[in-house]
Amino acid sequence: MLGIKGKDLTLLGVVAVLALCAPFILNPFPQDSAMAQFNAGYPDLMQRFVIFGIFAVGFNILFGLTGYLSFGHAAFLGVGSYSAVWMFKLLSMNVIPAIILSVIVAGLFALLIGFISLRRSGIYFSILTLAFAQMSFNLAYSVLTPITNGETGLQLSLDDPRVLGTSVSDTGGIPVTNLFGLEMRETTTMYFGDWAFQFSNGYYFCAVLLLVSFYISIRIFRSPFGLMLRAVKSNQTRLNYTGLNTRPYTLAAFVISGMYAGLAGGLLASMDPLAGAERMQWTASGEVVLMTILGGAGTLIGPVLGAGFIKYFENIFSKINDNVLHQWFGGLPEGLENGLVWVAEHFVGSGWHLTLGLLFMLVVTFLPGGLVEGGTRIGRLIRGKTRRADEKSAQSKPAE
Amino acid sequence: FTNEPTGGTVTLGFNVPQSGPYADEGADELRAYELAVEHLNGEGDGGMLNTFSSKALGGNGIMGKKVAYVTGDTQTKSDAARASAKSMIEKDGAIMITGGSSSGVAVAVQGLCQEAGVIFMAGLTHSNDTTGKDKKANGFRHFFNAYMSAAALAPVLEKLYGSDRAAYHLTADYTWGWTQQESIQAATEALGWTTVNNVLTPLAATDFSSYIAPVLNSGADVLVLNHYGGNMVNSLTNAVQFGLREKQVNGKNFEIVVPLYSELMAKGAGQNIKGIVGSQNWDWKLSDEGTAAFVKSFGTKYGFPPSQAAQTCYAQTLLYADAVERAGSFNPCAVGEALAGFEFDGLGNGKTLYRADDHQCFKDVLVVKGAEDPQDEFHLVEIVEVTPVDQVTYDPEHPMFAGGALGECNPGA
Amino acid sequence: MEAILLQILNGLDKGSAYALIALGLTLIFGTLGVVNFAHGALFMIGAFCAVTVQKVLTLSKITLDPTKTDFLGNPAQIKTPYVESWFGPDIGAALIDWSVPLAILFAIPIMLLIGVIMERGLIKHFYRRPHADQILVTFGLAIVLQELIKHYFGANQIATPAPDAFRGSFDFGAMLGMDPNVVIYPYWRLVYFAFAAVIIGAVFAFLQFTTFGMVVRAGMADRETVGLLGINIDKRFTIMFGLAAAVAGMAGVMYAPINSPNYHIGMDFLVLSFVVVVVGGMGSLPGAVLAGFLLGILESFASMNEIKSIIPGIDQIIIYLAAIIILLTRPRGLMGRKGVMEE
Amino acid sequence: MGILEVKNVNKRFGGLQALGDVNLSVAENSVHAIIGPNGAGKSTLLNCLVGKLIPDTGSVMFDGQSVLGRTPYEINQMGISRVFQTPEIFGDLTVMENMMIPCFAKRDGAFKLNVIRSVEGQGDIRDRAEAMLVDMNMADKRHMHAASMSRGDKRRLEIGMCLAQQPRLLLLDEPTAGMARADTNNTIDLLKQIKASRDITIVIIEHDMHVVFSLAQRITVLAQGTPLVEDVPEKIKGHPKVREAYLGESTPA
Amino acid sequence: MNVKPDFNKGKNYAESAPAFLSVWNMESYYGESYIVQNISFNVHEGEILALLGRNGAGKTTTLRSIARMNAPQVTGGEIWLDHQPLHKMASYEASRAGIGLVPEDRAIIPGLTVEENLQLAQIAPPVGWSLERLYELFPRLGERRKQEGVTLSGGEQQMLAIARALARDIKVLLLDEPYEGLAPVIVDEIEKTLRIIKEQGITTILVEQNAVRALELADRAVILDTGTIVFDGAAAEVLGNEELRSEYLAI
Ligand SMILES: Nc1ncnc2c1ncn2[C@@H]1O[C@H](COP(=O)(O)OP(=O)(O)OP(=O)(O)O)[C@@H](O)[C@H]1O
Ligand SMILES: Nc1ncnc2c1ncn2[C@@H]1O[C@H](COP(=O)(O)OP(=O)(O)OP(=O)(O)O)[C@@H](O)[C@H]1O
Ligand SMILES: CC(C)C[C@H](N)C(=O)O
Ligand SMILES: [Mg+2]
Ligand SMILES: [Mg+2]
Repeated sequence: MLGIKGKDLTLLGVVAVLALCAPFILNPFPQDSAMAQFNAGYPDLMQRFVIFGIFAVGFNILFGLTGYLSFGHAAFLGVGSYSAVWMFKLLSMNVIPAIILSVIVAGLFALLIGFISLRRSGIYFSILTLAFAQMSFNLAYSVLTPITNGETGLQLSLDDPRVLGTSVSDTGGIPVTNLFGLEMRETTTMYFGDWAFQFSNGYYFCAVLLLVSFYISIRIFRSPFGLMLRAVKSNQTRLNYTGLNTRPYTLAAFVISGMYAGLAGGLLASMDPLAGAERMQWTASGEVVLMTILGGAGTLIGPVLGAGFIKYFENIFSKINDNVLHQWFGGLPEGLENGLVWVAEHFVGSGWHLTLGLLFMLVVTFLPGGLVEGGTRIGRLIRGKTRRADEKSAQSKPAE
Repeated sequence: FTNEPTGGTVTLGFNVPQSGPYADEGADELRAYELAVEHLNGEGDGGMLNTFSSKALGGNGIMGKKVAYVTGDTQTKSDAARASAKSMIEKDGAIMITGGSSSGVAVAVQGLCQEAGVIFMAGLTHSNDTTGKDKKANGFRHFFNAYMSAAALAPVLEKLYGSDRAAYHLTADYTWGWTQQESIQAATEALGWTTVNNVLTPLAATDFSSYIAPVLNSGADVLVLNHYGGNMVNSLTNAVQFGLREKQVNGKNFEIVVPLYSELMAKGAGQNIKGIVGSQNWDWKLSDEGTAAFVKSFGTKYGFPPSQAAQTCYAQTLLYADAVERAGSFNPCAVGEALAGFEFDGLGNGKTLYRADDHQCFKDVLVVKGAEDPQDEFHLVEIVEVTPVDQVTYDPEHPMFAGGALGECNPGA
Repeated sequence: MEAILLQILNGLDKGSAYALIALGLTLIFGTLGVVNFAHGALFMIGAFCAVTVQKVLTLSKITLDPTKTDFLGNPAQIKTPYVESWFGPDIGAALIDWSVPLAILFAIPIMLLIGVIMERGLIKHFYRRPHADQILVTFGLAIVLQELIKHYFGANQIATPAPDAFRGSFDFGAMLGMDPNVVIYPYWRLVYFAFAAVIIGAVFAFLQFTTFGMVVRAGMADRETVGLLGINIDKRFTIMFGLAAAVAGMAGVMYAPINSPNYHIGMDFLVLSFVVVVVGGMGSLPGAVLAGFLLGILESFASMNEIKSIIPGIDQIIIYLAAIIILLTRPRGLMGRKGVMEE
Repeated sequence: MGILEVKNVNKRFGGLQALGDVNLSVAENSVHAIIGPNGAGKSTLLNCLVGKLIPDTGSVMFDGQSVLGRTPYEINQMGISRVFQTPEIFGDLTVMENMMIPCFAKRDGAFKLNVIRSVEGQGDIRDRAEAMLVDMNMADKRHMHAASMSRGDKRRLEIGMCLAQQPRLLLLDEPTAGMARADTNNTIDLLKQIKASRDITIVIIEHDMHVVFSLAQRITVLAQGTPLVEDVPEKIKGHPKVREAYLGESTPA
Repeated sequence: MNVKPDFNKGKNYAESAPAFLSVWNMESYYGESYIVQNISFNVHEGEILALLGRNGAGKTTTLRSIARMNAPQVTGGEIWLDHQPLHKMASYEASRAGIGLVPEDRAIIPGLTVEENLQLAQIAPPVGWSLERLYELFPRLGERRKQEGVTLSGGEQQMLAIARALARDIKVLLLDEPYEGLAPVIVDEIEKTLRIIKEQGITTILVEQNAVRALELADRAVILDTGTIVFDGAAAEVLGNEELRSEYLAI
């Protein structure tokens, strides 16, 4: 089906189900329970999960397949966002043209930077991309303020010209991003007893694009092109002496992943029409690297998991304060309660970075293949130890 | 309207920098917010509720609903701040967002609140743009701004350093730096000073020596550091290292001015800050009864006096609650109406007005100076003068604030 | 002319900071093959060694003075540093004044220890892992260290002044017969420059002229074979890591008076020092030093008003622009060796 | 005119004259062996033919066209394939995938943006790779990770990969070094068989005289960067200079 | 039949002469692949043992296991060298105990000159031949002592690798395909060297594809096939055994 089969099809199916049911899955706790803090099923975060999922999936096409570690991919995300916001300001609040422009501009930008950076490999390539991205960031942050609105970020305003559409909505506000009239920010809430589930247009729009992106990424992984990219990672010398020009392959991979980043940037702006320069900073480029490695570089699903993991901590853990902690441990004796709160507050709220840092270390130390490997191990544990015995006998068969 | 509170509680969103260079300020803001919530819910000693000129608040929550709050990390990035604010609105049902520590972030979050239909009480932001070209109907600012700093400083500068001075500006390259520099340049030139140069410095810079080194030879005899936070601590430290303060230029002592000051910055700069003049929104050493009440409850709870960041955030929370009570509704438009043009006293800044035209707060501004011989670590700054509000008031159409529109209030869905 | 001299001086000084950090980074990078994103954090910890020593020296005995009141109206507390009451006010004050240089003595063992613990506890498991994994784990560690420091010392900068004797500046111009106040240079920066030169020289000599250095160089190229020759390379790598940590730490201690440290100072330097290392050429110590000075001076020049008026914003991108140009014209940076970290 | 014409090629490494005035002409459809002591410059010469090194002076013509100034992949696309002295294979890929890549290169040229179709679907490529694996006697290893094979197997794989491209000129740098005798014999047979079934020119560097004398039609002896003699195998075997400098006394015939 | 060798009583399971190096029930894995499958053999002091077998038979794996390299992982069995338990050691300890390996890729260390490569071997105790003596044995190395090791030609690198092993005081020399890629004259030379080394009383395990040459040199032979031992006996016996020759060595 769809030109993919077996495990890949299953994987796509799983991702589709997860994405479509995310509002339920991410909100497992009743609204007023103490655990409600851990609910992640609200539109903004769900959107971020899938958007950064797209970003990471695209990054993985470059890094996972070719091994080229770009430290400047956030630049394409940023460029995508700026393009989209400009499209909203000048043309229309419809997200389609904005996203198309984001992808195109990011692709062109990637073509330029990739063309130059790919003349080098290894760490030299990484630093070249980093340098380009930091330059872009610094330019956006101050020098190019007329285009980017500097530190504040590019926003919509009441006097945007907007050729196809109005500058000001009927209610006197700034019009809302939409898909042919379907407002992105519109959200329907469903109640089941104590549970509340939010269904947002914007989220589903992003989720569909994630599925498309994911599908394309599967196709790329399984295509001859994908094979060539893995060959690039494995041995460029051999590839060259086999008559293949590695440069266009890597450049194509670079541009494709740049376009994924542009799409992610465009979507970010479509969900919330603001483009901040920080999203081009090296820390943002580093974040997508971390997402990919954390999830499992070179695997299909890993980057999406990694993206979800990091965004969850950033958004959920940072919001747990000692007020909430006292609520949780409220039932316990005073001394114990204070003790637990004291310990816990180091890891949540403003300590969320600490938790994240520790988790990075734990995951990479104990699961070298990232979260995906964790999954595989659990799977293996469930299926029992029979495998190993099989392999043993297979290995000991005469080789010839 | 958005997030209309239906149960027995009402949720406020405190969006402060918990990481990044302003994290200490964020922490102090958060302390103040917690204190404010306590007082609103009738716990503790009531703090400035007792001195506030409006008596609408009774210590029983807001309109009888208990006040709850959520906190978030802005990371001092527009993006992260907006994400955090969005989650407060979407997930936690926050009805008002407040906090922040950078003008860029404040403007970005203010835009979000306008679109989402909640009230934004700006917290720490000092750029002219927040209530100038980027003003929004749903946003209110208690903090003073760059223009006011300049207007308050100018007379003091004239008194201290005379009217024949040549100034060299180093300016952080973003919205706050630009408006701060523009304001102070205009104000000092009005005194008769000349401006030798204005050099924009990258916000990310940590070592300013290459910007400081040419200053002495430029003919300037005053260095104005339009820097805040780490930028200011580092540039001032560098300037002192280069011996600028011991030099004589044009037959006068070389002087350094830091238009926007804070106690936390003074701590970072250490001895270098001694005798350097700047402006503040508020200081715990003021002697009015509002200040005394606030310092007492804050100091008792946390063991040290509050910063101006804390006072600003505390006051804004009370003001919001009070406006809801007076409006009799949580509807942002009703609250906005109650706040616009509201005049009050007793929150530590003397008589204060929330101007309806731009939602900027007008009150007295402090000119301060680094203490020469601080008695302890809380007395690093001493008050030079309390500049009366009239002197810092400007026309809403003043060119530094022109452009942009307040727009209509948005109650949201 | 004076302006150029001034900026060269400035660049030298910035360059020594870059070079010192890049040196440690490239030591670990070049010898152990580990991309250490926690190196900035080591620099930061060094700076906080200075802060700690200062704090310890100013630990004070508290007495109440009923004649004065504190901010809550209670009797004011009078603090006298213990060192002053033990050694007398003069020696005590001098100790406090000299806290930064004293901190070096404290920082060396601490940093060696931290380096050794870090290598034994974590890094050694990553020698054979991909660079990407190394980045992730050391970045995680950097965050953890940073957060711990933030937790104990707060997020704000903490003033750590140089001894009084080194405050103020030195009029180079006047010495060379120019007008006074034209080419001035702070004493402490001169100290920093000299300090950097000594450390750099010592590290070079150590690696080039000792057997230990040869073993480490060999081990970096092929640890398996070195093991075959009966050498316990792990032990030497541990020492090497400790040394690199100590270099970073000392660089941090001495830097504290130049910029009051905060928990973020390491991250601020991290990216730039990576650029420096790579521009210098992976694994090349002289390259790192050369690139450090080169980029430092370039950065200084770019912030000259004369240049900024020609190309606005150049000071914000010069380092990256220079890095791009250098890497495009010299494939392995200024002095990189073939094959190191190119895969 | 031979298909490969090397004229006056010189190459220095610092103070070392690795190649000095090398002239070599290889006739089309012949097997030409280059032998010589270690360090004589044999591999260096091959490097100059495939674009890995650029000679300081001289010319290298393949089929009437100069290869100098072309990149390795362009030279390969002209029809020259090379097996390296230390195996260069795609260690991270399976044996099958290793074999498919040269088949793609043969079919699609130096670059084709083939992102839509799946590798699975490329029946023709699969069949060719499979056939080549069978020829190389490696079919049962097709799912193995190439890096985890023994050295001899890696080398066989590499030869197979080069043959899969059906090159016009095949350059072999010690193809049977480290190979088990049985596989050496298989390789000799395979090369003979390919030689017989289609037009191919082979240049082979080898220290195993059994291989050299089984295959070569002409032999060039290189010593210290310059050709010492060039002749048919029989003459070389008995050549006193060659015996002294290279073969030694105990050479098996 | 596999009995743990008993050094104290001077007896062991297969031969009457006392074993100097004894491999007992050794099992080695690369990751999850079971490569060396429970093999046992003995080497006597001063003899040359030829370890033969097809590509992939596990010869290199066996040598690496004995030298205690990080990969493969030895999961079972014991290795004793002159009463020392090698199986409990790390590779550098094994080297100090007297193991010298000349690996199949020679592993000359980049960035170091010929002389430094040799000096490196003499840092850790026990030190073997002096540099002068090594240069006497391999004059070509002496000529090139200042050249970077990796730019040597293949044959020279092989000499360097052997010399480096001898620079340490070794009891057992493990040679992994020392003739590979070498000109016939050089092979002769190295063979001569091996004889000299044997005269010094150094025990050698020689892995080689050129089985005839190896067997002519060796006292005894062990033939491996897919990780198990299929022959263990006198070298001359292999040369005379048509079946063994054709089945496992194709000669
Ligand atoms: N990149 C290089 N830099 C310096 N010297 C080199 C380089 N490549 C080869 N050489 C030297 O050039 C000479 C010829 O080397 P080459 O590899 O061509 O020899 P060869 O004939 O292939 O020998 P072998 O049979 O041992 O493989 C050798 O002395 C070698 O040390
Ligand atoms: N690094 C590795 N990872 C996984 N498997 C390996 C690895 N190295 C070798 N093997 C496998 O172990 C088996 C034995 O390999 P080994 O190198 O010991 O063979 P060998 O007898 O030395 O062969 P050759 O004569 O070709 O060198 C082979 O099947 C090979 O595929
Ligand atoms: C934190 C604020 C008081 C000042 C800050 N620099 C701004 O942008 O407004
Ligand atoms: Mg060769
Ligand atoms: Mg082998």
